[in-house]
Amino acid sequence: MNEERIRHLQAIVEAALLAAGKPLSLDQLQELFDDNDRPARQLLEHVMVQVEAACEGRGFELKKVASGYRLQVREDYAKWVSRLFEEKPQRYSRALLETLALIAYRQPITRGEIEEIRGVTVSSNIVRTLLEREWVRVVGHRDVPGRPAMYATTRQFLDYFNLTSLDQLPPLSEVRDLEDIGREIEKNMQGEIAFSESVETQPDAAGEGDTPSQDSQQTLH
Amino acid sequence: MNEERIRHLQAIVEAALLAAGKPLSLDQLQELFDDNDRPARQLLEHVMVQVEAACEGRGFELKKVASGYRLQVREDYAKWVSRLFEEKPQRYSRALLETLALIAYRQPITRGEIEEIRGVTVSSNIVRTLLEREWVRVVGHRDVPGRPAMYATTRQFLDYFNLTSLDQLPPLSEVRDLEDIGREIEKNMQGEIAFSESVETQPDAAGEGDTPSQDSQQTLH
Amino acid sequence: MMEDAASNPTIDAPEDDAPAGVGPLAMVSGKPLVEVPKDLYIPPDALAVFLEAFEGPLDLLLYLIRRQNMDILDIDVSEITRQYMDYIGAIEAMRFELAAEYLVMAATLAEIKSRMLLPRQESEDDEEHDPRAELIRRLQQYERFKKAAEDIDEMPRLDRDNFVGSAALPKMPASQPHPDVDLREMLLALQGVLKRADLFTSHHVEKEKLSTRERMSSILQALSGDRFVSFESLFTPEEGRLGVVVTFLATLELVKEQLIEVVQSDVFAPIHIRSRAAD
Repeated sequence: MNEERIRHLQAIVEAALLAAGKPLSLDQLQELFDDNDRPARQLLEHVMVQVEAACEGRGFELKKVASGYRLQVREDYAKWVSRLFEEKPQRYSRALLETLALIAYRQPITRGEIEEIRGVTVSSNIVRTLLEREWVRVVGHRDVPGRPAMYATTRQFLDYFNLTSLDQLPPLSEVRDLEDIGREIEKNMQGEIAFSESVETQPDAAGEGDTPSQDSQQTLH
Repeated sequence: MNEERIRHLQAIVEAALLAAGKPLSLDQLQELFDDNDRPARQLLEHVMVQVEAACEGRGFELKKVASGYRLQVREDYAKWVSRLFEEKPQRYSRALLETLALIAYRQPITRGEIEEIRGVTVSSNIVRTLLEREWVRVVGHRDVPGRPAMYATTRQFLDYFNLTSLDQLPPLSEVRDLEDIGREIEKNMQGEIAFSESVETQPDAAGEGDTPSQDSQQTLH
Repeated sequence: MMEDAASNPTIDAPEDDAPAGVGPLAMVSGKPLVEVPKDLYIPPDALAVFLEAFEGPLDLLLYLIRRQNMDILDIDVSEITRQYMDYIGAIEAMRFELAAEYLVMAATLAEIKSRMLLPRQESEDDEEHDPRAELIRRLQQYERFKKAAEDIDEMPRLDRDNFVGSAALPKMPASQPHPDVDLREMLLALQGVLKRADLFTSHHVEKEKLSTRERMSSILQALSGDRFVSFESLFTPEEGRLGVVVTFLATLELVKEQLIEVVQSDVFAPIHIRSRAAD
């Protein structure tokens, strides 16, 4: 593996990534070469390391995402670069992000299951938006009455968020399991029952000292 | 003009040019900055020189065009990059493969002689394709009326099939016994085999749209 | 309703459950509503906006719980229920359309509250049927994904934090892609054509070595142009005896096929050959 060959391959890879303007997999990069001139996968992996190193201190970087490698503008320069675009980057509603989060962490998941956790109906608009952005897709139907569609995230979702796999999503916060909750409640209940009994007899004194909003209640009705 | 500032500006310019994917004028580049942070035109011109230098030996270069500057994939790498945009190659027709095989085994051979053996005319397209691919070449002309070209295979033909000489092809007598020529190929060509079998019984309908020249068959050696 | 992604553009929904923190909770008639008033009085036109800021009853409950600095596991059901009912009552009084989910939650809270007032039974249902445990489970579960949605929103993403780099294309060779050919594919084609032509009966073909045909081609190539070439020059001594034989056989075959002519001006004079069809 001589240096000149590696530099040559590096330039070809850079050229291809910039020409494509989207991620290219190692397979796709190998396809650029003639049969008798095709670099081995391992060599190409070494070349990618070189490409990455050559981006050091530049305005762009090599990023590995789910569908391959791409050259992208570094986050540090987003401030200036975003001025190029008249439109502000799209903001997504909480409803959409929560739905997306549930699909990402709980896939495959049906709309009904999402609604159960969120406690509200999921609008068709949101599902359509996610499907149109190709962030989610239907991966099957649950074998229950109505055969609802099950949704999962796509490679495009991972690409969009700079991820190579779902493992890279931030971990979900811990939840104490139901048994724990039950025990805790049991304990707390004892006190509360006693307390709420006293409340019954003296409703005006209700509430804990830390909620001074008590008195203003009548202004509501 | 300190060096760090220039490197910073260089990175912003690179980021902007790559994100834009189209030419940006110096005015447009200046617009990326806040009023109190905007580099002077002259400074920006100096930065462009740095950007250009930083592309040395890379897969892309800075080009000045009418509407400004742009980063462009170097033409040296067009050969590889163009593969990204290629459509999937079609498969060669059976007529072409037969023609190629006959040129390999019976060279030097004229088109008329190939037609005699195949029993159908050979389209000019087939000959042109083989010449363009540099698998066959004209090695002379037969001294008969019309002085038809005689075709032979080339070095490139041998290279493509990993042969050092034609001797490495199985002799004709063995070709008949190539029953186990590779199950997968057999399967791939199932349709075509079925087709050529029907050709056997109905020689007049032979060939992929080639016009039959059946009468010439008996003139074979 | 609550869910519509494209909500009223003048309303900026709070991004977190502590609206008193950064930024206004909502814009009401152009004026920022910085914080839900402590006294729970909400101007009538703010009420709908206020409700729209929440992603449903679980979200509203979480907000109320957090506002009281309570732990989810330690909810003061009476207090939370009262506050929740106040909101719902106010909204109903304003005749705003209210999502059914909010009413279902109100019923659930009322049930929990009434249960807690009853003396505990010996043979209590298992915890799964304890409505309070169930509510806490749902609140916890919802909060996890609410947090996950915020995390996702924070993650660097394309078109906001990163931009895919692309460069202009140079002049591209207008090349047609070449199909791949397997040698066996070609041989199979040959087999077909041979069957058709019944070439196998031709002894002529059988005994000829392919190297001879190959050499015939190269001799013809060397004879391009209307000129005589000396017979000896066709031979390459480095090829050894075998090569000489192949060249000789190829020459004979070329003569037989009348592709070349051999000229000797005199006995023992040098032999010259040229292509018969030289042009």
